[in-house]
Amino acid sequence: MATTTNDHAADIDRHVRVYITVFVALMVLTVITVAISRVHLSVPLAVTAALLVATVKGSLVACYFMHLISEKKLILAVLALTVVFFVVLIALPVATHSDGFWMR
Amino acid sequence: MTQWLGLTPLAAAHGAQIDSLIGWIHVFMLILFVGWGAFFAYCLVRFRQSRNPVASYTGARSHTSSYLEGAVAIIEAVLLLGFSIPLWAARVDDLPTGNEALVVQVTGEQFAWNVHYPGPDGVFGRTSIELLDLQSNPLGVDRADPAAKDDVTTTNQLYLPVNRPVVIRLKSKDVIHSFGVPEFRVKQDAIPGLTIPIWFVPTVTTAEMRTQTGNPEFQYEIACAQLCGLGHYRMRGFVTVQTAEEFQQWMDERVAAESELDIFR
Amino acid sequence: MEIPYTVEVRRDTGLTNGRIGIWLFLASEVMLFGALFASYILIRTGAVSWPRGDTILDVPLATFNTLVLISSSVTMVMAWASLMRHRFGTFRIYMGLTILFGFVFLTVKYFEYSHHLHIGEVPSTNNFLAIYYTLTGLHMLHVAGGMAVNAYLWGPGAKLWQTNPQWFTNRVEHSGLFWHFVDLVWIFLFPTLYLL
Amino acid sequence: MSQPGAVAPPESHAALEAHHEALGFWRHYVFSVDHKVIGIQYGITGLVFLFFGFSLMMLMRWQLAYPGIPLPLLGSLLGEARMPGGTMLPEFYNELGAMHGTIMVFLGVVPLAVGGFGNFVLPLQIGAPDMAFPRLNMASYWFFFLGGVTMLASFFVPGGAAQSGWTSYAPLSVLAGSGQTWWLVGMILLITSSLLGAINFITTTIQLRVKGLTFMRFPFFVWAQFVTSFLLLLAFPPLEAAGAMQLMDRVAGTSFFMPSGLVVGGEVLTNAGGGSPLLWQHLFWFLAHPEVYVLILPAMGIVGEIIANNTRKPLWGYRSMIYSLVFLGFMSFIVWAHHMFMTGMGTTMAAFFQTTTMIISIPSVVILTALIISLWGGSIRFNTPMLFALGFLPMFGIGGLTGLPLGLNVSDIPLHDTYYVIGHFHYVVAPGTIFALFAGVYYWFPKATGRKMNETLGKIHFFGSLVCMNVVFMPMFLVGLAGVSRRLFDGGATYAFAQPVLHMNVMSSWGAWILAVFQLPFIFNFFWSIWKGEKTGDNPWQATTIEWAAPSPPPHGNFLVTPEAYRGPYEYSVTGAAKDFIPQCEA
Ligand code: HEA
Ligand code: HEA
Ligand code: CUA
Ligand SMILES: [Cu+2]
Repeated sequence: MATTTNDHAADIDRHVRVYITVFVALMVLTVITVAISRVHLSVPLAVTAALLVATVKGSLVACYFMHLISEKKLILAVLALTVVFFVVLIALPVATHSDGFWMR
Repeated sequence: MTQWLGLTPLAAAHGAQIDSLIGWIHVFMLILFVGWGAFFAYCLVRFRQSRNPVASYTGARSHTSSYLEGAVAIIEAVLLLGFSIPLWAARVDDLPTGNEALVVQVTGEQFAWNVHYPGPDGVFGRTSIELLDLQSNPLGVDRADPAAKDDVTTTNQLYLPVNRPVVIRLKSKDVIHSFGVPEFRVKQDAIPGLTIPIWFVPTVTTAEMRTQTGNPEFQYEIACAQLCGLGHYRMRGFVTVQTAEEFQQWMDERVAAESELDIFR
Repeated sequence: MEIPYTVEVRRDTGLTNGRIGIWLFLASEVMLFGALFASYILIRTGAVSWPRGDTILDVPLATFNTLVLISSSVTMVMAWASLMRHRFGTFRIYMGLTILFGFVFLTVKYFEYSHHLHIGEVPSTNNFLAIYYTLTGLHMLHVAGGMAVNAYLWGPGAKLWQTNPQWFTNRVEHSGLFWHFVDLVWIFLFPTLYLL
Repeated sequence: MSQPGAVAPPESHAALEAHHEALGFWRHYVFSVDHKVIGIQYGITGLVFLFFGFSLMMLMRWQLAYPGIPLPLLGSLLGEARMPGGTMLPEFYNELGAMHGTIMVFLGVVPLAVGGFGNFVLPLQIGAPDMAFPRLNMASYWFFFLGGVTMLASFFVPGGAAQSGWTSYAPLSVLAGSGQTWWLVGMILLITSSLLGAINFITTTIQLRVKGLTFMRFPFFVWAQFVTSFLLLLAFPPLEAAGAMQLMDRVAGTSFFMPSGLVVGGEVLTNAGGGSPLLWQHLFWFLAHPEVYVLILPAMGIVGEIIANNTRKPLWGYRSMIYSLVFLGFMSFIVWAHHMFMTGMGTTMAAFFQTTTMIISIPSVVILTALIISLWGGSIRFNTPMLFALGFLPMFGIGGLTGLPLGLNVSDIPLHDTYYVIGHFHYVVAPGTIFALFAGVYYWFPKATGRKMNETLGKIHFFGSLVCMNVVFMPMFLVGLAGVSRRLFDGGATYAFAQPVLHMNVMSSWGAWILAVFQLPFIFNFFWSIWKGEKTGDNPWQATTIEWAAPSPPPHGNFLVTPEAYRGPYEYSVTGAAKDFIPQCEA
């Protein structure tokens, strides 16, 4: 558990190396995503690519900077619940579109 | 079977199914309420402290309640799958097409219902918000459009022939309204930016309803059901259901009148 | 009166109060931004035409800002790691950098905004700008909020290090979680608004 | 490292007293961080708002019963802008309606049920010394207070308060006067308050429960609050987002909820357009359906406590009740569109939301059934809290059952937006939730003050309210079945089809006014008992749960000896035991 004082200094050093790696990865991915957008792909492809890269970046931040990878089950459970409802929220535009839709 | 619930008299073909669903579900609710209520009342009397000074740690042992809850679930499932879902599908998926149905456009605005018939050619003329004028042309019908020549518009007066399906294409100019006619068992929000169709078959003419209810002044009323501002309470329209001949006659007169007006425009 | 588990973890959950609290808060934030993203998707898919972000917005500037925010995230986590190594001086430097990066971000954002406002691109111009201002505005509020907390922890709040280093480290960690989340939101905002 | 479940060593009673004195009046009673003081602040503010919301409704009920007739006396006091010559204007009616709904839900019931009872009772029931974040708790109250003040102030802005219903449907709300902006700001404050509260409740429940108090030993009330907090945490933010967007639409002229080509009063609007009015509804109901369960779950929790206590036996089917509660909470996020059946839904979507609505009714049936079966074999004491708790059951039954025809969208066609809906939800919130809240007030009053409320006055309050509530709301079902729309300034008098049921409006109104009279004994009783009520010991109801082990009123820090839980919450009438209850924390 990362917050307790009995962490060994070596542990922290390893963490720090991970942070630096993640940092570099994030920088590279940012450049990549901008580069992709320059290539003018078709819209669905561009969206997929951009979201894919963003998801990877987001996961890196969440897993390593926010230590989700070694987080307690309880927190993960709360977040899992949130993700479920988040998905419902993201489905909400679909619901809105197919509501009152018959003849625009 | 729904007399006891005090619904308004019925005047549309699909309404009987709605009414019977409402009737049955209320019977189901009553049974539940009386059943649970009787048990509840019995417990209150039987297990009052003076009668039963020492409570039982375990209480009820039977599993009847699980079966009852299962039964409630099953009945709900039957009402849902057997009635509600198919009936709703019939409402929204089986829109009558072709010439069989009369198509009318009804546009809500604060606080009136604008009715627009395509006229004999069956084509709605172009409308445009630039042409709109509250007094003379509330729908902005473009009379220069050939299809609009024979269009008929009215305010707050919807004329319908009996026993012929009508499709009402609902729109709104400003805020959300809701088109409800209790006797037809229809209700649909009119949402600005969208055109939403509803359909039904009126089965009782206004004249017949007057004899049936013994009220010589009877009229079908369009009641706005969605809060739309300070005049929401008086956003009332009227529906007149006539025989096919009467309706045709009315339509001819109006078409003539509208095209005459046109000369002066 | 002492509230238990403010500093120490509770053994059966393995967590401190603050840690649960901050994660719950972030969960609610996910729903907040989720609703805005959902609205974005709806408005965009329903639109007759939608401008590509880079035709209106300045991508190089935003790329720079993305890099700045990512850097601030890494300095944030380094600030916490410094406390874990009991190096208070390094903490001060990293935390200072984090605040500075936040400040750079806001400054760039300020120039972006004033440019758009200047040429008459206001929220009511079209729905793209409407959602752009709403999403980035809300995000900026979060950046500002995070900076305020960080500034407190850098300045007056740091006194706690003397009396209760563990507690102080926890606070920095929690503030960091929030800061990373703000970074995470931007990671999604950047492509959705600027690149697509 | 601390031991599991270990709590800070208790200070001595005297030390605690000294601590009190040192705090001074302001820190002790106003800007307090003590969960009990905050709970009481929340509770009393909530009660006052409930009464205020009720008063708005009594004004409206005059207009509904006697449309167009000047209101004697009071009418002329409210000013020409609202009631010229004592006759209400439709604008004012709409203001009253929107604010009645908003105040009752967001400023009355939620603060009383969650802020009040949650704050006061929950930490005590889990044996905690306070909430996990006392200062956040105080902030939560003051955000709520500010939100309330904003809402009240909006009555005095030009054009009056919000008048687009508590649902604030766009475009109407976007076009409305400045009161709507105040409403939105007020809502954002209230949402912030609820979020802070929710975070605090969840953390407190997970972290500060005493040793031995596992989740399956929680009192039902704790579970109810726990699930409620998750609803608040995850359902409220989308409304906050929607509120921000509506604010943008109103203030910055954006078009999130405004479609293109609107023509208002003959004028073509020049906004960008392209927004969706339905988006607002979806976001609103995404919150507001879970919100109705926020109104009912704490109420069920209170009723559960009181029934167990006064039947002197454990709750029947405790486990199935908990599972139902959790399931109910989960499902409440995916039924929202049953409020929107008439917006033009296709078959698939309608089928989905009808199905989830029917599914969600089952756990309610399970909980209610378990509560009723709990009576079987009991030794029932009919004190005032128990009467209100028992009253809750059939009243919630009526309200819940009438939700079923609304949930099937074919039967919802004639019923949607009529008084039937008003009847449905008032049965669940008024004689339902409000009765449960009254029950809670009578039940925990001795814990908060060390004195009992008067039983005779309580019984007058109960029976009077029970009769009146039904006189007010039962006729609404008939009015609704007859097809009369809600939110009508004249109660339907414009419409010919409504004429046969108009007399019922008069009946409802008199019911409401007499109901108000029956609240007077309660208000008197409440204040009188604070100073003059019969003194009680720490555990006047001989209850098992942990809050009764604390002194009445509990000192700062709550318990003299840190309690520990040894058994389930409701060990009443254990066979072979010496007395008919074994406290949860008795070794
Ligand atoms: C506390 C609040 C609360 C609760 C618990 C509920 C519970 C339910 N509600 Fe209700 N509802 C509201 C508050 C609530 N509602 C509000 C405020 C509105 C209107 C909002 C607005 O438009 O302004 C509304 C509107 C509303 C609608 C929209 C109607 C319309 O606008 O057309 C629908 C439709 O599905 C619905 C359905 C249901 C259902 C199926 C339940 C089910 O969960 C009910 C399940 C319960 C039971 C089935 C009862 C079981 C009990 C027994 C069987 C025991 C009987 C006991 C004895 C006899 C002792 N509700
Ligand atoms: C929690 C929610 C709640 C509660 C409790 C109530 C309670 C009541 N409501 Fe309300 N109502 C709504 C929520 C609620 N309502 C909503 C959301 C709407 C829709 C608004 C809209 O259209 O947008 C509505 C609409 C509504 C209408 C329809 C208006 C219309 O459509 O035009 C009517 C009509 O009669 C009505 C009546 C009443 C009455 C008579 C009560 C009575 O039951 C009130 C009884 C109250 C009490 C008994 C509490 C008294 C308090 C005390 C005694 C405490 C005092 C103590 C101290 C100060 C110590 N309400
Ligand atoms: Cu139109 Cu109400
Ligand atoms: Cu609902």
